[in-house]
Amino acid sequence: MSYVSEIFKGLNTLLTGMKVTGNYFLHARKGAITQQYPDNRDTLKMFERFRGEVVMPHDENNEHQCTGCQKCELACPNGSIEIIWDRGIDEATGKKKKKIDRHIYHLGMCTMCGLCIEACPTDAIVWAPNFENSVFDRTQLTKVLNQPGSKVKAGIED
Amino acid sequence: MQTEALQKYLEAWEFELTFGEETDQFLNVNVHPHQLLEFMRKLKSDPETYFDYLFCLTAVDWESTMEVVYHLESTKHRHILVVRTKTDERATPVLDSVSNIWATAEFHEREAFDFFGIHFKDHPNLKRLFLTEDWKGYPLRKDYTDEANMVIK
Amino acid sequence: MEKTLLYEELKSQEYFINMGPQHPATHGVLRLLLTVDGEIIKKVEPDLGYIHRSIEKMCERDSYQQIVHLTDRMDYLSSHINNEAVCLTVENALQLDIPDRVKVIRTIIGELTRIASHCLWWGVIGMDLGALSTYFYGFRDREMINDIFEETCGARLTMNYNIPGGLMFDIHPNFVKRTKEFITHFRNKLPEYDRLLTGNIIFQNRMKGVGILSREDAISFGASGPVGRGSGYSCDVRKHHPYSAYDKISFKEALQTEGDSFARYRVRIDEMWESMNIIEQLIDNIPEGDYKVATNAVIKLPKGEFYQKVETARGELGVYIISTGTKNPYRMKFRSPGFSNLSLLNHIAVGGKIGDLVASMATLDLVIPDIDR
Amino acid sequence: MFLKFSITKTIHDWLFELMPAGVAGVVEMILIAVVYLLIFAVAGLYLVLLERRVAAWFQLRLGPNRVGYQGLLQTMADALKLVSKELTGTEKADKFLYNLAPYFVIVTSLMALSVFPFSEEFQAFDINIGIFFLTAISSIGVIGILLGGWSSNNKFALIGAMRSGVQTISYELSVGLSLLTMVLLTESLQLSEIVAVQKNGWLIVQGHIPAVIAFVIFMIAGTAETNRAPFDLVEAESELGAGFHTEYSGMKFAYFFLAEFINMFIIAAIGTTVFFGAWLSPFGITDSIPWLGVFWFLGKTLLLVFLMMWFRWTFPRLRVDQLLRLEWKYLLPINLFNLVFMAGLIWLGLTIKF
Repeated sequence: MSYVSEIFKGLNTLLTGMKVTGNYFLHARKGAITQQYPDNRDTLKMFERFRGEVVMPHDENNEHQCTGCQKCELACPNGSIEIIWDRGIDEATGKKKKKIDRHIYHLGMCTMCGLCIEACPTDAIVWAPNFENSVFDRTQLTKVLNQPGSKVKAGIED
Repeated sequence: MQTEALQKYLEAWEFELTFGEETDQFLNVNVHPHQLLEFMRKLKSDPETYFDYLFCLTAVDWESTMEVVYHLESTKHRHILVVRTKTDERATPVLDSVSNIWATAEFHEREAFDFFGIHFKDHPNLKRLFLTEDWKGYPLRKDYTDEANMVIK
Repeated sequence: MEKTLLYEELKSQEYFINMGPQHPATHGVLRLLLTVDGEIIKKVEPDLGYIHRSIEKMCERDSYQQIVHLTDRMDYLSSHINNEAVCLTVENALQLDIPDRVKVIRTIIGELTRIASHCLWWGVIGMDLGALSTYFYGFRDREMINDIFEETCGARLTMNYNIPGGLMFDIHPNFVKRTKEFITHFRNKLPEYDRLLTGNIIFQNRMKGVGILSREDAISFGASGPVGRGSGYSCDVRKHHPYSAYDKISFKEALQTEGDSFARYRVRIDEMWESMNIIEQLIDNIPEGDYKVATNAVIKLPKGEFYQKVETARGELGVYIISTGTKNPYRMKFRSPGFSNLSLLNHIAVGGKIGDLVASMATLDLVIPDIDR
Repeated sequence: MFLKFSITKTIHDWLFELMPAGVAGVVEMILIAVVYLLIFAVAGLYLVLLERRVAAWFQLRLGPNRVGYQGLLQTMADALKLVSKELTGTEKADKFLYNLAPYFVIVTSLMALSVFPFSEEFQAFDINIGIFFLTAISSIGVIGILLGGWSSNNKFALIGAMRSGVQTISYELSVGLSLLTMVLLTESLQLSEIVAVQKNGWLIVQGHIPAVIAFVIFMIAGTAETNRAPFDLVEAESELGAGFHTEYSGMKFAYFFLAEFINMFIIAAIGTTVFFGAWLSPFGITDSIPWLGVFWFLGKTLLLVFLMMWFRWTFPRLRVDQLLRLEWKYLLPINLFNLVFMAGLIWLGLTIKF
């Protein structure tokens, strides 16, 4: 008799499983967990802390907060940040001061670890929630973060 | 067994052992390569020590010597012992394999062979595990250079 | 005479199959050299190294802060726990006094990571055995956890939320609410897992008595995590060598004694329940305080050796640092759970069918970057 | 010739008026073939689409919904892509058999379609050994699978092919026996007769308990015979990659793929014909409109197809020895017992007839 009960028990477990999937089938209309990505671009919003890429915010006077201290360059584990700097004369004090020429960021090498942003003493670089980073040419992934003609905000010291 | 008691217990054995400093996290014991296999067998079979769980086996390149470190734990007494053995031979260091005491050592010894070039005697299947068969050199040694694949900071 | 000749001709021959490096069941670039007699496995020999990046060598040139993010890339399904392991080692070496808040947050996120990892595993085990829908159900629940992580630390998988000395930044204000939401959601969904797969007669037939690993062998092969616990070997690092906040909470260690694939499966399902219990104990009383303690910008570990065990979703991860007092480790070794668990694959798969190999490999829950560090 | 045309009577008459009888017969055959080919190429494609959408709904996804309205043209686009793809193959393959295999599979599955009574008039061939013909034809397909797997010189394909041989030969028995159980009721193998008998109630009602058992066994064995999950050991994605068609690409792969879906349709259609009264409407509600028969036939068939899809997206796969154990230890004995049971019922006159 165990032979028969075995069959019925087996069939019962199968039907239980079918009930689960069947339930999802019946509620398929509202249950879809996938997103139709390029279509929902307008409504798709990343979380504020999302690590998309490193950017350097500039204010309306085209001024940033980077003093060129190179702490981010040192903190970066894989050399994605290169800072080209020279010494210029500070207009306010007339003293010689370190000034960035170009803050180069290799997005292609970046692992989004966030150590540079942790290391930055002046909060000159921040995360941007931009995730559409694909380009046709790899050289486009090398970005210069400071805008041309920009300069450091007055009174920023590291 | 507590660390001191364990040290006392091991000192009573007929092996040339040197113990590590007291500040160490676990009890360290240095054993001569010749006595390694015998010592390990005793560590596992003695009911008082009963180190049946080899949770880490690794090699260290100390420039002049090669060292193999065995982290042992007893699942019965829950005490931990670190056994270390050193060999001066750098070109082809040869040590006894413990893979017939702990089965896990088979893969860990192959890894150590792969990266440090330490040959384990009586190992059932000692060949490259991660690297290709024709790889030159042992990458985790301190003097290993590979211009193409290594980024030096 | 003729009879023996006929027999010689009819005698089955063993043959080789290359399973992988591109194969759906190996979950990554693991290559298995199978010696097979018909359908019956005679020998399994793993061939590794297809994605070996030599993280241990890279660690020797990196500072201690930088090492942490490399561990994300080992066992990427429990990246937070890997990070925690390195941070704990460094903190213990520096003898830092870590605030309770950090410990509790680390524990909660660690348990969430464990649930996420097991969710993925559950989805994948169904897929390995041919029930494709489980994959999506598992991912649905995992996605909620990933959203929690993303909101709190900005990354979904390779989180890098820990730094030596604490956390990179404080938890997001929504963290507690979302975690609670997840727990209520998941408490409803986990029984569904059982109904769909655990109870299924086909699934039970595929899993029971397959890939049997005895307790002695489990210890000898260095099996840890659910693989060891499925063999009745109590090896939960959280119980035996508690770290972070695990010494303050009560939880059961999931143990099964059969040692077959189904036992390992049950252990992981039970662990998900236990993880939810742990989170529920902690989530309402995260202590106030700092989220990190200040460390030097350049961390120099004292001369010596430091070892830290943690329990990742796959088992016991060991971090072994040999320091000579400089800002880089002299030697860094990761004792990865997957590596030891893989070494017993040959032991449990021999004698089974090809289908059994897939089933037992799925219950070992291998993550290849964890093995190919 | 067992031709039976009523709805196409005019075409038939017109053809025979136009040319001598022999030529007209041939032309007529070709016409039927072309019509069936066209219909089932399209039907096969839409079955693929249906499977994909149904799978998506089971799995909390949306499924293909880009090409055309709600993805209706998706599989057309896929087919176009497959046609334009390069036909790759292994160098050491047995070229002749390798190329022959897909045709075996697709031709047999198309052949089986020709005997189904889609409605009272829409049936190409009404041969008096209909059921026998179906079971015979549907097992020829396995030769194609065996050839394909063996000739592609790939071990995964070979394992898949051998599994397929084992599986189809075993489950052929159950399909045959469960149909035989029903044939006891109808006392005829001819499909039109079988349908005629069911005017007094569908066979699953007429035969009640043994008929239901036979139906369950038929669905299990039928799923196994079409090599679909949970019996898809032949392809067993996580074990063998793609199984017997690992080395096929482009249109040759498409033949295997289409054949799988048409086979599924065939099994469902046999089930509909034998158990659920083919084109007969429930309680004869649309008996006055004969062409609605097609609708009822397809409706019932698609329901059974859906059931098979439901199986596929719920159950894990069996292991090869469990597969055989299920057949020889459970299905076959039950089936034989069921056959005797049914015979007893008929002997005692315990069947339900309206």
